[in-house]
Parts: sequence; C-alpha cells; structure tokens
Amino acid sequence: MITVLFFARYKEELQTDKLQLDWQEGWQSLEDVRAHLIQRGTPWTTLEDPSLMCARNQEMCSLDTAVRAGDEVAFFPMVTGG
Amino acid sequence: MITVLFFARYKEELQTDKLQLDWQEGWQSLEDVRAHLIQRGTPWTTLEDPSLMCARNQEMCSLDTAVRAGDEVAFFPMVTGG
Amino acid sequence: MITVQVQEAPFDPGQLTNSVHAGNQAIGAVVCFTGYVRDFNLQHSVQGLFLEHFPGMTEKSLERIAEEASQRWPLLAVHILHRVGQLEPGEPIVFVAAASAHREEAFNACAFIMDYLKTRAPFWKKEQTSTGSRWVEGRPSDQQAAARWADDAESS
Amino acid sequence: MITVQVQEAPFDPGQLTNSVHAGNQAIGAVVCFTGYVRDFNLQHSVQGLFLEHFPGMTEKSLERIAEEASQRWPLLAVHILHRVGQLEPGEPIVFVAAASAHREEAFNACAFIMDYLKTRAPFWKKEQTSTGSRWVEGRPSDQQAAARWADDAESS
Repeated sequence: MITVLFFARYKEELQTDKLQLDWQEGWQSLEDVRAHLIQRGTPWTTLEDPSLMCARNQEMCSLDTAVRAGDEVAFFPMVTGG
Repeated sequence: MITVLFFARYKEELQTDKLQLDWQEGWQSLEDVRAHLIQRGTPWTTLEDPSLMCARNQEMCSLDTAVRAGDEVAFFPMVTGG
Repeated sequence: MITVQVQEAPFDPGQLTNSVHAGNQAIGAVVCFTGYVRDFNLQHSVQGLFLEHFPGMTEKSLERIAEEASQRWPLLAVHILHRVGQLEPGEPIVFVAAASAHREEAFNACAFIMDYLKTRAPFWKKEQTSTGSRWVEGRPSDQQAAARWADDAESS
Repeated sequence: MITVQVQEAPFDPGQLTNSVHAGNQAIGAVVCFTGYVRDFNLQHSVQGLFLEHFPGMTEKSLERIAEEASQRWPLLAVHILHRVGQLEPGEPIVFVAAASAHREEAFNACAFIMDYLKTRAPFWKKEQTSTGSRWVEGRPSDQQAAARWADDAESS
C-alpha cells in the first residue's frame, strides 16, 4: 500500500486529494506510480504535465526517485509561493 | 579666491576644516590645488594619500576635474559610511 | 537562530524586521524581503489570493532552505514567515530576513532563500479575479533565478 | 517616491519598513537593508562610533544614488536614511529600502544603493575603542562591490 496526495490544480481536476493504492509488483520509482495513474485515462492524464513536481515522504524529489511500499507520495503542479 | 574644505582624518591632521585661497594663475584642475597645498610641506603632505577623494561644488569628482575661481573644493579620505 | 513560521494570521513586517537584530551586537547587516499581494498580475485585476500548501512538508522545506543558506554564508539569524489561506491585495504574504556581520552575505542569503522558496516550497497561489479564479502558473524566470545558485555552490 | 534623510536622531527600522509599501497595491516586493553598529570590528572592541559627514553634499549624493537606481530599475519607492553624529553599538546606522513589482529589481536596487552609498556618499566613521579613537579605513572590497554595477550598466 502507498498513499498518494494531490495538491492545487491536480486536486481539483482529479476531484481527490488522497488515494490509497495497493502496492504493485514491479514499481520502482515515482515515475511508475505516475504511469499507473495516467493509464486510468481522463482526468488522470493531467499528470502528464511536463511541469509536474513530486515528493516522497514530504521531501521534494525527482520522478526517478525510488519508491517503496508504505511511502507517502505527492504529485503537484509547479510551486508558486512567495 | 577658492574655498577648500577638509574632512575627517585630513581635518584633524591639518587642524583646519576650511581654507580660503587666493586664485593662482595657471590652476586648471583640482590636482593643481592639491599640489599647491602639498608643497607647503608637513602636515600638508597628508594630501599625497593615494586614496584621497575630492569634490567640486559638492559633487564628487576626479583630480583632473577643472577648477575655477569661486569654486568650493573638498579633499577627504576614502568614504566609510553605511 | 533559524525561525520558520507558516500561518493563516496576518503579520507585521516591521515588527519582524526589528526582532531580527534582537540586541545581537555582532550583527552588522540585516536584509529583509517582504512580498505583498498585488492588485494586478499578468493582465488580471486581482481581488484576492488563496494560498494552498502541503502541511508538514511546507515547514520542513523552509527549514531546509534556511539551513542550506546558513551553510553557504556565515549568518547570525534567519527568519522565514509565509502566510497560507485567504489574502487580500496589499497584504504581506511572505517575509524573509537574513542577518550577518557584513552586508554581502545577508543580501545573498536573503535572495537565495527567496529563489529557493519560490521553486522548492510547496505553496500554490489561486487568484480571484473579476472573471473567476485561476491557479497561478509557475514562472520559468523563477527556475532560472534558483539555478544561478547551483553555479555558485563552489565559489560561495 | 524617493525619500532621503540624514539625521542625528535614532530611527526605527521596522516603522520605516512598513512605511515603504504605504498601501501601494502595485508593490509586490520590498527589500530593506538595515546596517547596525557592531561591537567588534577588525580586532577592535568598539565602544562607540562617530559619523562625520559633509552637510549639503551628503543629501545631494544620496538623492543622486536613489535617482540612478530608479533609472536602472522600475522602482515604486526608494527610502534612504543615514544617521550622523554619535552612535552606540547595537544602534541602527543606515536604512535603505527599494520597492518594485517583482523581487529581482528590488534586491538589485537595494544592493546597488548600498554599494554606491559605501563608496560615493561623504560619510566617515571614527571608532572609539578601549585603546582610543581611530578613523575607519575604506575597504577595497567596497570599491569592488560598487564596480560590479558598472559592468552591468548596459544589461540592466
């Protein structure tokens, strides 16, 4: 099981801020989790956003960062604070 | 006639903050006024300071700036505000 | 030495500015940045701004940015405060202060923190305009501003 | 838009910081620099500081520096305040604020004004230490800091 969080525009478009996903054999990186969601089709294809950012266990990371069962993963648009 | 002002360390070393000098034939630049003072000998040789800065009519300038009768000239050490 | 705050409540930039020195007579330079909500942005008249964030990660990311600044420059104080929730035009939204013995370090650290905050802290702005709400898009210029510090990493 | 003050009286950096925005909702970024008297400088314990200046020329040179900054960057407010006379360690000595729509301009303008003030405004510091008084010497690093803006003149 992993937890996936969404923020801002993604949260609105996906109409959810949190998913619990069963762990899939073969998942190695956040990119695999993203691909798994995108293949669900609309509206999940919004995650194809080339500006997509992500975090693993509340640390910003890249899509090729390793993921493990039990992780909390977050996908979000480019940040715009400040 | 020109007025010459001194500040900070120069003022202390020369024991004066202001001179009125008769205009000398041949003066062209602030450098000429400085040389005139330096030739008086000690303590005026303090104006040989390579970091010396100067102003003409309250505008910072270089030693080769032209000077005219009636000007107010100032010589001072490198500024240290802020 | 490092203070990080994320809050819904308004804050007073002047009060924070004065609190940075706090009687530490080794401090010679304090540089403060205050960001305000503008009433106009990219051809839109802005009536309000909603700041979403990622609770928990937000604080951690700001602390990490402050620590990275402290490793790069000899800082004597760092203060970061960012508001979240609903804001009105004219309100302060973010405050960053860096204190050091000399001004160069304080200027660099304050600019560095803002550049990193803009690109690495999980905040998202939604603007309310006369024609509806819209999420503010990330600016490539912010990415470029942050990237210049990577080049400096060795020389700083 | 440009405010220049030279005064013996103490000032409140926080109050000045807040006064820069002054309800101008076009301002997105305010960068403030406050310089404080340190209790230690170049191996000397500092007990006090006397600031001599060139009345008349001082104000003019600060106004000129503020105007030059306003020509280089699209500023919405500039405030420079410099104290003169006798100061104690821990006291604010100089305040420079620059406000703009975006942070880059405000950071650059504030740093530029400080670099120019350090090298072109007629102030001289005399430190009182346990071993007597001494005039502070100009620092080559300040000359270098000011020189970098000459290189930028075309691209800014």
